[in-house]
Amino acid sequence: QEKPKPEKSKVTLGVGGRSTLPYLPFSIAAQRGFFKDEGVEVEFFDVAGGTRALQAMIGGSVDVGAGGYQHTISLQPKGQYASCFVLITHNIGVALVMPKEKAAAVKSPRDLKGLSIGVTSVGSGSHQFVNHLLGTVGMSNADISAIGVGAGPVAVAAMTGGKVDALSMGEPVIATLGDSVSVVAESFTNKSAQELFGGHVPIICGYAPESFIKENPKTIQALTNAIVRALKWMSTASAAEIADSVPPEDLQGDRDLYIRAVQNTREMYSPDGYVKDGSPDRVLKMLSAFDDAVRDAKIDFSRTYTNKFVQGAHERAEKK
Amino acid sequence: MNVHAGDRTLRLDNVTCVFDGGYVAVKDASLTVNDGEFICIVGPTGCGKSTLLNVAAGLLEPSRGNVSVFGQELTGMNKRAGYMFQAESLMPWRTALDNVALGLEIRGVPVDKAREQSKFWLEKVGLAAHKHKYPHQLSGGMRKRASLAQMLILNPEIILMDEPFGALDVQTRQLMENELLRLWSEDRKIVLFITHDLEEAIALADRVIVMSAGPAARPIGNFSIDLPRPRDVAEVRLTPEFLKAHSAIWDVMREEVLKSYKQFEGASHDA
Amino acid sequence: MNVHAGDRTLRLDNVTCVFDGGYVAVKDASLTVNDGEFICIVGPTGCGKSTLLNVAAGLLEPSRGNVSVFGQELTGMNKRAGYMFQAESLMPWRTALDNVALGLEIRGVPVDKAREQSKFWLEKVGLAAHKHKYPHQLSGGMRKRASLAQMLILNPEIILMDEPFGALDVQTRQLMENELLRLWSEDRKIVLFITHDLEEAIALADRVIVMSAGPAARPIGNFSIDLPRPRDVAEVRLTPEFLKAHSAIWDVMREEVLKSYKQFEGASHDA
Amino acid sequence: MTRKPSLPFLRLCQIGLFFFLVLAWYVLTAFELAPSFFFGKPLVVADRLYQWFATGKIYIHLWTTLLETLLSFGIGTIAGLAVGMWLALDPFASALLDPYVKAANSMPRIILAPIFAIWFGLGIWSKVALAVTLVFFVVFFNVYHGVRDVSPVLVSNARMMGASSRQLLRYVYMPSATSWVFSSLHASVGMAFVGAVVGEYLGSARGVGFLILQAEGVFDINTVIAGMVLLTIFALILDTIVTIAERRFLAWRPSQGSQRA
Amino acid sequence: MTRKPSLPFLRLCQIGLFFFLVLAWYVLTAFELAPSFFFGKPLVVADRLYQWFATGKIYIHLWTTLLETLLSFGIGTIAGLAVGMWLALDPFASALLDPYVKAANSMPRIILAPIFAIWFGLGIWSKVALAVTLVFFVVFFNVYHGVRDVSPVLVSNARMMGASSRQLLRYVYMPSATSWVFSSLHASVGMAFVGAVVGEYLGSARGVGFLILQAEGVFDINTVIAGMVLLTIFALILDTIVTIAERRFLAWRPSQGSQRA
Ligand SMILES: Nc1ncnc2c1ncn2[C@@H]1O[C@H](COP(=O)(O)OP(=O)(O)OP(=O)(O)O)[C@@H](O)[C@H]1O
Ligand SMILES: Nc1ncnc2c1ncn2[C@@H]1O[C@H](COP(=O)(O)OP(=O)(O)OP(=O)(O)O)[C@@H](O)[C@H]1O
Ligand SMILES: [Mg+2]
Ligand SMILES: [Mg+2]
Repeated sequence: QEKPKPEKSKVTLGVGGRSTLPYLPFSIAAQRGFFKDEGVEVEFFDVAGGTRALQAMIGGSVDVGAGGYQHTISLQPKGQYASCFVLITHNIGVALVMPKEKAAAVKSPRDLKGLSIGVTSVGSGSHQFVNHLLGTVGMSNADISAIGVGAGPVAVAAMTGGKVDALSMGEPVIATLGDSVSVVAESFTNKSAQELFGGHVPIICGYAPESFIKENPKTIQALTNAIVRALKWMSTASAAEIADSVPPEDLQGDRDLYIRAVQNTREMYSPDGYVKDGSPDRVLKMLSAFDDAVRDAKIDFSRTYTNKFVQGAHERAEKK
Repeated sequence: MNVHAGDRTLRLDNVTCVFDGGYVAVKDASLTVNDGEFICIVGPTGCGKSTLLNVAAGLLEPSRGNVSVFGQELTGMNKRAGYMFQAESLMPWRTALDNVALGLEIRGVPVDKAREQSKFWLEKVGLAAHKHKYPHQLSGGMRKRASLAQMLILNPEIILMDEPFGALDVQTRQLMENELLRLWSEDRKIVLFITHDLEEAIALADRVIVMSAGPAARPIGNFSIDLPRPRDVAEVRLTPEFLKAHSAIWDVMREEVLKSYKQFEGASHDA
Repeated sequence: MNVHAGDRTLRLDNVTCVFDGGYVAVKDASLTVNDGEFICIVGPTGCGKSTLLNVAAGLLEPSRGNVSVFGQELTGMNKRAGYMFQAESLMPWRTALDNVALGLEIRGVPVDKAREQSKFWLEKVGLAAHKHKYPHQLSGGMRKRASLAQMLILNPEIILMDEPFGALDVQTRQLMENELLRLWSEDRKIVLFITHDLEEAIALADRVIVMSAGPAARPIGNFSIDLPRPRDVAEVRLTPEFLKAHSAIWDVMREEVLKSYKQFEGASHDA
Repeated sequence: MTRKPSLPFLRLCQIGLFFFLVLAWYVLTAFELAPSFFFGKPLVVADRLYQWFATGKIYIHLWTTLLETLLSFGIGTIAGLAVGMWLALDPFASALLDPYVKAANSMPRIILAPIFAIWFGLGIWSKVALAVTLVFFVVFFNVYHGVRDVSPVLVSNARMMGASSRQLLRYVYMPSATSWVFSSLHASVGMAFVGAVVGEYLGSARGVGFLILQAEGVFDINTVIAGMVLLTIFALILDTIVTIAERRFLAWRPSQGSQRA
Repeated sequence: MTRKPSLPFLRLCQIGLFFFLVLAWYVLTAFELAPSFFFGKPLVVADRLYQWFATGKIYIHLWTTLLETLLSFGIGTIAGLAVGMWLALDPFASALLDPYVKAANSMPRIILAPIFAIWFGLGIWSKVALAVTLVFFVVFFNVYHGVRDVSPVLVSNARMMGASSRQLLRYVYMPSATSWVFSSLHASVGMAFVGAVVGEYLGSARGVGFLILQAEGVFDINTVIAGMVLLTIFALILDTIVTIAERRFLAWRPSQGSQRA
């Protein structure tokens, strides 16, 4: 069966840390040749952080980007429009951990009062997660002090060295810390998502400027096809299989650690790529805590995402 | 030799130089150098001889008064003049050869040719054997001679020299002096020559100008030297005319010397 | 005055100085300066006088030969000596006053006191009125006098001077010379004095050393000057003994002069 | 080469240029000739600055950044001076350590940031450390070369006066290298700010860099620019202090104004 | 002040120091006295380096980074020289632009990265631009001060010989400021590398900085260190070239070796 030829055979994709776990499906799609099967060649531009990826996209340095769905909302008050065309993760994928002995004393988020909590950076998903926790018991971010510690060795050192009381962090930091800490709250699993947020939250997605989507629908479709295929493949593959499907240098750090981290985050990934109706509201609510501009603005959710391409991808897959 | 119709003089009119801080080095100094004249300026150390030469060169703008060169008022550099400085002025990053060639290079002469001429001039000042040395590898007297060659190679219409031969032994100095006189006699440039050595001044000059002691120094004596030319600087010193001129000038200088003495012995005239 | 039992001489033994590039400036030069002796060194420009003084000061290590000071072989700096350099050596960031005070500050004298003494010495050299000027604001001769004061203030046991008075007018020079002789006569230091002026050498020295022309220069003449002391440098020049000494030394120098001439006229002895 | 311009005229030109630039910025962004998403809008930036001070919210951040900057400027300068002098005067140590110094200078500081965070904690000291690595090298290289540029005659003269190595340093090398040092200080004022802000940017809880990072997270370019403007103003103030010190220390230098043009 | 050490002894010490440092690193991380999680392990780092070259995977990255470095070093140096000379010799322009230059120098480059990405894309040119902003200022400040440090007598002398402004530049200012320029070049070799790598780190598809960023994402500290080692080696090579040029250009300077210690 012939495929519709994409408008652009070469696409540049801006990613804020390709080798990190939230972007795993992109690596899989690339590594397993899914993009090639769709007739697009994807060049990854790795940038330092999600905001950078989006900036590069708005500035026209890359065609499409991958990063937090929240950014598409933050953009609107600035008069910029980008839409998410495929969802990658639908759980925040962050855990709040504390040293074992201290963790025992924390029965509810209320007990976090006055602690210093390490987050990847202020305003990031890991910070929002903490704020949401506080919000559930009527506290605010003024009740704790959040410190940006990055998502690398510093985070680990800050925790093990006692420079922060708690750490709100994704993988592989949690897996690295291993047994020395226990989890106070987490948002990897669907169960916790239900408890904390009342459902899934769109987190990482593939997005593109509205204009690009309008002009290159077939290209976007091709990208979506490949990524949805990767998501589906991941939902059935074992952690070890997944580990073998990423660029080998990604495992050079510690393969076992990588597998453990993948294992922990299995439920973080969307199995199908759809942004569920109503879930964007949850993001907006979290975001409003930080972003005055968003709080005051009217956000048009219909311009922040589209499920059209994901749907197309599923249809195509079924036809095959 | 003065066949030109135009004004070919160098004139300083009522030049006053006040330095930052209010020190009046030179006050109301006037001086006219006629075409083809060789003038020597003598005076006590620190009186303002170099200052006056800087003014004539256009390097220092007088606080009052003005300078005219060949009838035109001087603004900016004096382009007709060559200046041999009292302070070290060789480029430390150039060998003696390249230092002497510099002026020609600046005038656009190809480097090869400039070097060739430079070699010729270095030989004249006795530095042929040291042409590849950098200034810091030359002795004090050699540096002076290189500076001399550096200036003469450009054949300027007005020659300004500030104690050029002070660091040379008597023999070398006489060689240089004779060479200078020979060059000068060929086409009678204007020469303004500062020296602290009265004998040298008389041996060389058409006219010797005596400066008063500073501050507010100015020319106070003006002596024509009527010794016959061409002169040999070693021989001329033995003539009675020379001795006469010497004692005449010395008389004028004595007063300044006395002022100097007073400065030495008395208290400082300083706030 | 020589009441010390120990050896209080400055000796250079077979000193040879070869510079980078293989130029032999001084070869097999030997020189002994006895306690309390005032030695003048004369010689054609560029022969190696400054080089020899640098060796005596311990600033330049001879390629061969050695130096001994008061019986001890010199390694490193000559701590007993004061050196007045031929090149500009005032610190450009210090006023005349602070430049002269520098040596005392280095010896740990409190700044106030050092300045007071410095003022005294500046007056001696006639710079009291210019004590707050920086070196670039001083005239050439003033800088030399400041250097002189800078060295003398430390009252060194051995005085090394490299053409100290070359930039001064005759009157100032004689003042300085007399001052130097007076200081020296007070406690008879060793003085090694380089000059290109034979008359100055004779007027000042106990002994005049004549250097041969370079390369491979060395002392070739050694003349005791038996003029009575104390001397007045202006008057002593008129005595018949002076003239006799002058012509005797001049005879020796003539040969070197001829060599110099040859250098000037002939080809360079250069590869 | 040209005559020294008169001061009032100069000030006029400076102010004119400033207004011209701001106006150009205003016009370009107002008509979206330059995307205001990236370049902000001058009036909004001004409002941000005003709000910061009006609400007093800025003081803690500004103070943090200034403290970091001053500390790193001070420490970096002193360390650069000390090591520069040492290596310039000790040829053995210089030859031995030379490759290490140069290697250290070529290390991307941003990658070192995590290690500093581990060593110095997450407070101001890790930022200071980062900024010091920038300031140090600029000062070091200039001191090193400045000391080697000292006239040998002056050194000889001081040594003949009996100066010890320490005294040579104090009386000859340091004053002689002063203009070199000041040249590097001008460059390092900027570096100190850059280091402090980048340090904050990579992880902190307060400081102007933190504000900038926070604003970037929500694409609030106006706040980012407001932060940079604030930094720039303080950098210029610090630089002015350096210039005043320079004038004082280099008062002895022949002014070029006294020479004729 | 000490005597010049003999070359073989020096080399011995250098090699000894190197091995000592590597050994210390090895021992400390082998026994986890220093956590290998942060400091890597020398043998693994060596293996990474070997693999890179054995598989040839590194060349494209290395070449990219080197190209960026060389371009920014070249452009930054030339621009710094030109602007430095210009402002040093034109007091009006200098007074007018001075605050802007200093403001620009105090801007955290990291924040400018997005703007460079817009203007120059995410290819090599945005990295070059970033690195140029580092190199430029180091060179600029030194040239500026170097030119002002020129002896007024030398300038007067050249002007009396009839030198035009241009010729003064060529025959007096440039040679006289050479040691200043080289001092800044040593500092800027490092800066050029830093700029290129940071630029890559902030967003790129290849280059050593890109490799480092990838490795950091998966906690592969050994690869990070391997990248830094590689950069360092090339920085030292480039610096050696600068040193050779410096020796050639400054051959005229009195060597301190000829003076007695
Ligand atoms: N830039 C300056 N600032 C202040 N005073 C200065 C400056 N330049 C020169 N002077 C002063 O001007 C006077 C004259 O100096 P000048 O150099 O002309 O003397 P001179 O006659 O050449 O002396 P010498 O024979 O010693 O060279 C001196 O008192 C000197 O201190
Ligand atoms: N660093 C050096 N490298 C090479 N040659 C040098 C060096 N220093 C001095 N010379 C040479 O050594 C010789 C003697 O120099 P020196 O300065 O001792 O002469 P001098 O007798 O003091 O002359 P003057 O009376 O002119 O001062 C000169 O030919 C000079 O070129
Ligand atoms: Mg003079
Ligand atoms: Mg000499």
